[in-house]
Amino acid sequence: GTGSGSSGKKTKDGLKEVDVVLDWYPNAVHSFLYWAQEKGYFRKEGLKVKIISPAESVDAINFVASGKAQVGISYPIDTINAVVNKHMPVKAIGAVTQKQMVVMISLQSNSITKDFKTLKGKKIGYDGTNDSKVQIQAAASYAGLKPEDYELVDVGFDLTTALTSKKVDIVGGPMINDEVITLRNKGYKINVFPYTDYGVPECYGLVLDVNSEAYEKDPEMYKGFLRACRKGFRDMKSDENGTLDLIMKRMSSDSNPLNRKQQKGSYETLLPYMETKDGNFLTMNDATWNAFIKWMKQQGVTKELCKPSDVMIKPDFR
Amino acid sequence: MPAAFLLLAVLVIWQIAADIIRIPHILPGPSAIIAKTWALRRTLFLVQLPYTFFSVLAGWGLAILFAVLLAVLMSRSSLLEDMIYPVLLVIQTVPVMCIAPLFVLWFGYTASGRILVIVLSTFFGIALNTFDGFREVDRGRMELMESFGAGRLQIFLRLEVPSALPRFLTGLKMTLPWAVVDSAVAEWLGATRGLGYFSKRMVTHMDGPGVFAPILVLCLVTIAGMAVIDLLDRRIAGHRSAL
Amino acid sequence: MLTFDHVSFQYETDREAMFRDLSFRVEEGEFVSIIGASGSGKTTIFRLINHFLIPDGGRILVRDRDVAEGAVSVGYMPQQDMLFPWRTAARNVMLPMQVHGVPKDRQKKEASALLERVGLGGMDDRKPAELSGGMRQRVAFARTLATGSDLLLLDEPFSALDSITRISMQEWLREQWRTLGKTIVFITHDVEEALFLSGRILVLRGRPATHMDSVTVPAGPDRTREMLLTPEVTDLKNRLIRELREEAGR
Amino acid sequence: MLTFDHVSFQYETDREAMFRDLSFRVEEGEFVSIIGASGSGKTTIFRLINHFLIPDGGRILVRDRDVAEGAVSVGYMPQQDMLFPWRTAARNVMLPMQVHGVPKDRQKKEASALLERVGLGGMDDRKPAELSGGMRQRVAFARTLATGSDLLLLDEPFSALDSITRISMQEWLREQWRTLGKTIVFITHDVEEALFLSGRILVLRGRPATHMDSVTVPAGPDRTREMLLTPEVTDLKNRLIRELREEAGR
Amino acid sequence: MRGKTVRKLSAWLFGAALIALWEIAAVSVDRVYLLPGPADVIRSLLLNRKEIFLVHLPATMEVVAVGGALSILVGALFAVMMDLFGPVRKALYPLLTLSQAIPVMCLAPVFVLWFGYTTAMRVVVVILTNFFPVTINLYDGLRSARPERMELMKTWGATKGQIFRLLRFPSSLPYLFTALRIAVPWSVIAAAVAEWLGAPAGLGFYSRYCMMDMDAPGLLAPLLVLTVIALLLNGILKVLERRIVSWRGQ
Ligand SMILES: Nc1ncnc2c1ncn2[C@@H]1O[C@H](COP(=O)(O)OP(=O)(O)OP(=O)(O)O)[C@@H](O)[C@H]1O
Ligand SMILES: Nc1ncnc2c1ncn2[C@@H]1O[C@H](COP(=O)(O)OP(=O)(O)OP(=O)(O)O)[C@@H](O)[C@H]1O
Ligand SMILES: [Mg+2]
Ligand SMILES: [Mg+2]
Repeated sequence: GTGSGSSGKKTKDGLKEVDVVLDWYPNAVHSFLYWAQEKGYFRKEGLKVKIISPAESVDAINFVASGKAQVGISYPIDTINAVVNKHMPVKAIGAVTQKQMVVMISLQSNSITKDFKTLKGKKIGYDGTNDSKVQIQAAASYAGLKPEDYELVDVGFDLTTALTSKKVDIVGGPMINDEVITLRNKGYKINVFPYTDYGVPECYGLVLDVNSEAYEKDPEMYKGFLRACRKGFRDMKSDENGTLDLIMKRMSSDSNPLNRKQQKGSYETLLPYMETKDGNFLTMNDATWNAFIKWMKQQGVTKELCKPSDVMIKPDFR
Repeated sequence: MPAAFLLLAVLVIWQIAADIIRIPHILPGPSAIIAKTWALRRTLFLVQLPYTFFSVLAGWGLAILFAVLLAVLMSRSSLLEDMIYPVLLVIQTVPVMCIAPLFVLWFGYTASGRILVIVLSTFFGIALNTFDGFREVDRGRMELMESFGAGRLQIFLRLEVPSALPRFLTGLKMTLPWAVVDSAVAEWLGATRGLGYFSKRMVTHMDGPGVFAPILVLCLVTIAGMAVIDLLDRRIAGHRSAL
Repeated sequence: MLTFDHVSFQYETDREAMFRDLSFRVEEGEFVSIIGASGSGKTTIFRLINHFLIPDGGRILVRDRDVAEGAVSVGYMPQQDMLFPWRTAARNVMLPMQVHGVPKDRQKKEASALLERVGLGGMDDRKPAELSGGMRQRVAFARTLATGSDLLLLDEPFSALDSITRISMQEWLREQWRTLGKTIVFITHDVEEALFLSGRILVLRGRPATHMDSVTVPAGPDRTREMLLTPEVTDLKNRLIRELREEAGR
Repeated sequence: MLTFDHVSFQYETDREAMFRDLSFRVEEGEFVSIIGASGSGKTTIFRLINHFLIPDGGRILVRDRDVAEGAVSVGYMPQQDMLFPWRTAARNVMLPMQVHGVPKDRQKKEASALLERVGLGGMDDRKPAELSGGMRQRVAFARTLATGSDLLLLDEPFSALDSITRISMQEWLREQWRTLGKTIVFITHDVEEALFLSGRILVLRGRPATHMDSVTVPAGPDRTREMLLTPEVTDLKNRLIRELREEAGR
Repeated sequence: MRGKTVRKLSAWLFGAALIALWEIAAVSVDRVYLLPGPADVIRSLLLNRKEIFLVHLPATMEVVAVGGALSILVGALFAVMMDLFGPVRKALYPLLTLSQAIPVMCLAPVFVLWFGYTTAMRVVVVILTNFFPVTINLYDGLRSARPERMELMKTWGATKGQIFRLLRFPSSLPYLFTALRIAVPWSVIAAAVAEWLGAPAGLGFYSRYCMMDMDAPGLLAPLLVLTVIALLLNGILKVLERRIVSWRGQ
């Protein structure tokens, strides 16, 4: 009775309902969805899309797996974990960003150098999740540090507090398009260290996850969804001011007040991440997934290997 | 009077501490918080407060109903007590925060999930106090009622309820702030509005005064609620010390 | 009306049995007093009748029904007033009427009348905490009468009253008994009171008590205080006091 | 020892004043009884002495010190026993000694002795709930004596006792008074008790009460029960009862 | 005796039935991440037993024990201060209430600032969430002491401290035990929540870890351990309570 395979109800006017659970509060990275909604691209595909912001980032996968939502925005590492370790019926169908957005940051005053040699004896804050821990350890060992050279400190979910209250010297887990910009806007001088600079394989930052059983039943619906998203992204890319207006009009509200300056920074940071010269928006390739799957197994996050097709679908939605 | 004085003292110390530490997104001073509350007054009081207030009323109201029901059941027979009490204790030991993801899976981001969070965090205190109130009904008065040939319902309404009332009110006093605070927690677990949600949202903006402004409103709600309960306490539980 | 049939009882935490094979009867319409030393078990008898305590052996019948079968409705006045502190005097008196479903307005009127009768007119709205010891006892007495029961069990109802109020209460109680034909069992430690009020006196003695002496008061139903001064009654009084004293000496 | 100097008092929720300009004195070493109808204000006098209530006017002196100046230590026995339900009989009696810092072993011994004396030998470890009404009253009485105070304020201390136990308590109390030279103020509603025990009887009458009749009992310090039968005492008794009756009639 | 065995047995059966129901529901839903059954949870517990019992359990127990004990002390201290000193009550009461109206999560950064990610920080969180039930209950319990008993103690010249120790505190014990029975599960919860704010180890930490890992049975396994601990602590309390406040309802 949990409706795990459900592919959405139909509304009165014959549209299919699609609930999209975000990874985080609505912000610039989600503009393509709002453009698609604003311009009626979803409607043209016969879809009625509802955007839901989550309480916890894991909600997206959980909702999709249990059929409570049709699409969820999540991370590849979580998607692979869900499929391989938890046997949850989810798969990625498109990449929102072509590059990882999670980084490590330190205050410049801590003078942690790019080569990480200065990390010795320092405290590294992380959010207590396995994902972060693994990425930090991988990055550190890439820089030639042994686990006993530094101290990992679980700082709960509040990474910025840990950093700014100087209880740790560096934190792993902030997003390039969010905390980084917020801290800079607050006047903090910070250094940013992308994991990918330290041996963590490049992968997609955010992906669109769907319920794989539901996908089998109605692939056309999801393809339509992706088509609309792509159109939305085109608008987002071509019209910075329009996008910022849209953000301030549609995403910002009494309950989710957004700051135009902040979002502008976020937007500018994001565009090169969402589409690169190697990959268009939403596209994914086996090699990238394969490399990441292997890396995860190597780090002991997953117990076994899997094929890229176990964790993702490449719908042909032209 | 002493209350106002102490409050003032605390505020002053706090302000000084905030000025010294100068990390406003972690420890904003009271002046900044008050200014922020004023600046945000429209959204805080007209948009967020009604939303939160509804969950508090609904959640706490249900908790009271449920708690009294359980207390009554448990006080009727020791078999029921032995059956129900451990279950309550188990429920009570599970931190809502921990099983929130499961909650969210079961209920989604609906009001029922949030209300359940409040119920879970407050019913136990009320139930236990009320139950102990029932257990402490004076034996002599009980015998007297029985000698009148009073039925169980009569004894319940005319003796047990008034006898347990002071304890029940103690339970209310104890859980009121929790009902308020857990409405905020509940909103973190899934809501797109409300004072708690708003506060959490401001954390990501590193906007310290913005984090505490809704909390200030929560505090005001609590104080108002406390005043009402204290009034009730004086009115209907004055016989606490005559039992 | 009331029968103790070979009743044995012992408090769980007590070393000695309280009653062993104790039997006595109170007929319908009788006014019986129970006297006995402090701690001899008078109150215990009442608590057994009300089935608050369960005898170890024997049967207790009220109106020919075993009290174990279910609640018997009696007018019981406990030794401690047991007023409900959250109710006013009048509402305390109304309590048994409420239990019996008497209409509200009649409750009020009757409660007022009863309070008036026990000398507490106009005190309807006082809380027990605002009454003197004797006043509280009178409220409790009024409450007992408000049960309207035909069997009254009164445990030292007048012990906190000054002699004048007490005499007036006694006379009124006898009046009630005569006109309404109630059965009254009356615990007292005052031999004179027992002599004036009751047709028969039961003397509770011994530990464990195995029987109660039953003494008929040599005076008719119409009584005056002066009758207490007749030689027969004086003799009886002295005899009872002597008996009790012997008991105390043991 | 005790002086009421033009004391006025009214309960806040009461319509009428209780006392107006009431004055009386009790000398050191006296044994004074206060009699009066139920609700006439006897207990109120004690509560005023203890400064639980604050007079609207006038002064109350104990040992020549105004009671308003600070707690006076007296041996007060309230009308309701007010035993502590979580303490055994013996530990209830030990309470005032504990307050006064008497060494533990002496506390125990004295409490036992006192309980023995009030006829509760061997009941040391009983909780109040396991005692009869009269027994509880005797524990409270023993507790009052355990204060060792030279001023005892006793509020109907024997009202729940049967006549035999009561007589024995009365005799013992007089004995204590005579040998230890205590000052005793004794509330009772029993005129005979007042006559037997006290050197002087204060009669509380009227509302508001403006003065108390003081009646000296025509009998010496060595007393026997028979003295109560002398014509003077009988006359006095009848006079007091008549006075109280008039009061009640008003 | 037999009745008690039957009672215990049926209570256990009831518990077993609930668990069985849960298992049935879990099996029929058949999605571990949606509704893990007891079997899944226990399996997960056994699988990670080393980690849970040797690393996380001791870490949490330290916080529960220290935080729990301190919160009771702090809570009691507040209640006592409020009871003894009127102005303190007026000043403290609203502040304490407010301290409860602020979500721990909002204060967490401040705590981090002061204490860092240390055990001290977690202990403070436990104290903050847990002292309140103790304060409110104990304070109301202290107020439930009968004023008449208090007056009595004053007549013995008892100091405030003695009145508190000998009367008010014992009177409040039933309330205190209620508070303790509430505080037991709450200190366990608070410890878990505190670990959410950042901790190197502990059952709450482990549970959150599993949550972010979408491991539902793993999320519940440590909670199961916490529950068993709470049940054990509660059992101890129950025994204590039965011994200490046996006078409930008398
Ligand atoms: N709950 C109890 N548990 C154990 N013993 C009890 C209990 N209640 C009373 N007793 C004992 O039973 C005896 C009789 O008590 P009861 O109250 O019947 O006396 P009583 O005749 O009414 O005395 P009094 O005139 O003093 O009221 C006493 O010795 C008392 O100690
Ligand atoms: N707390 C109070 N508030 C208002 N009135 C009170 C209060 N306590 C007593 N009274 C009134 O004061 C009067 C005297 O009470 P008090 O207790 O002194 O009487 P008493 O002489 O001791 O009577 P008794 O012999 O019945 O014990 C009574 O009329 C009573 O109603
Ligand atoms: Mg008795
Ligand atoms: Mg009195």
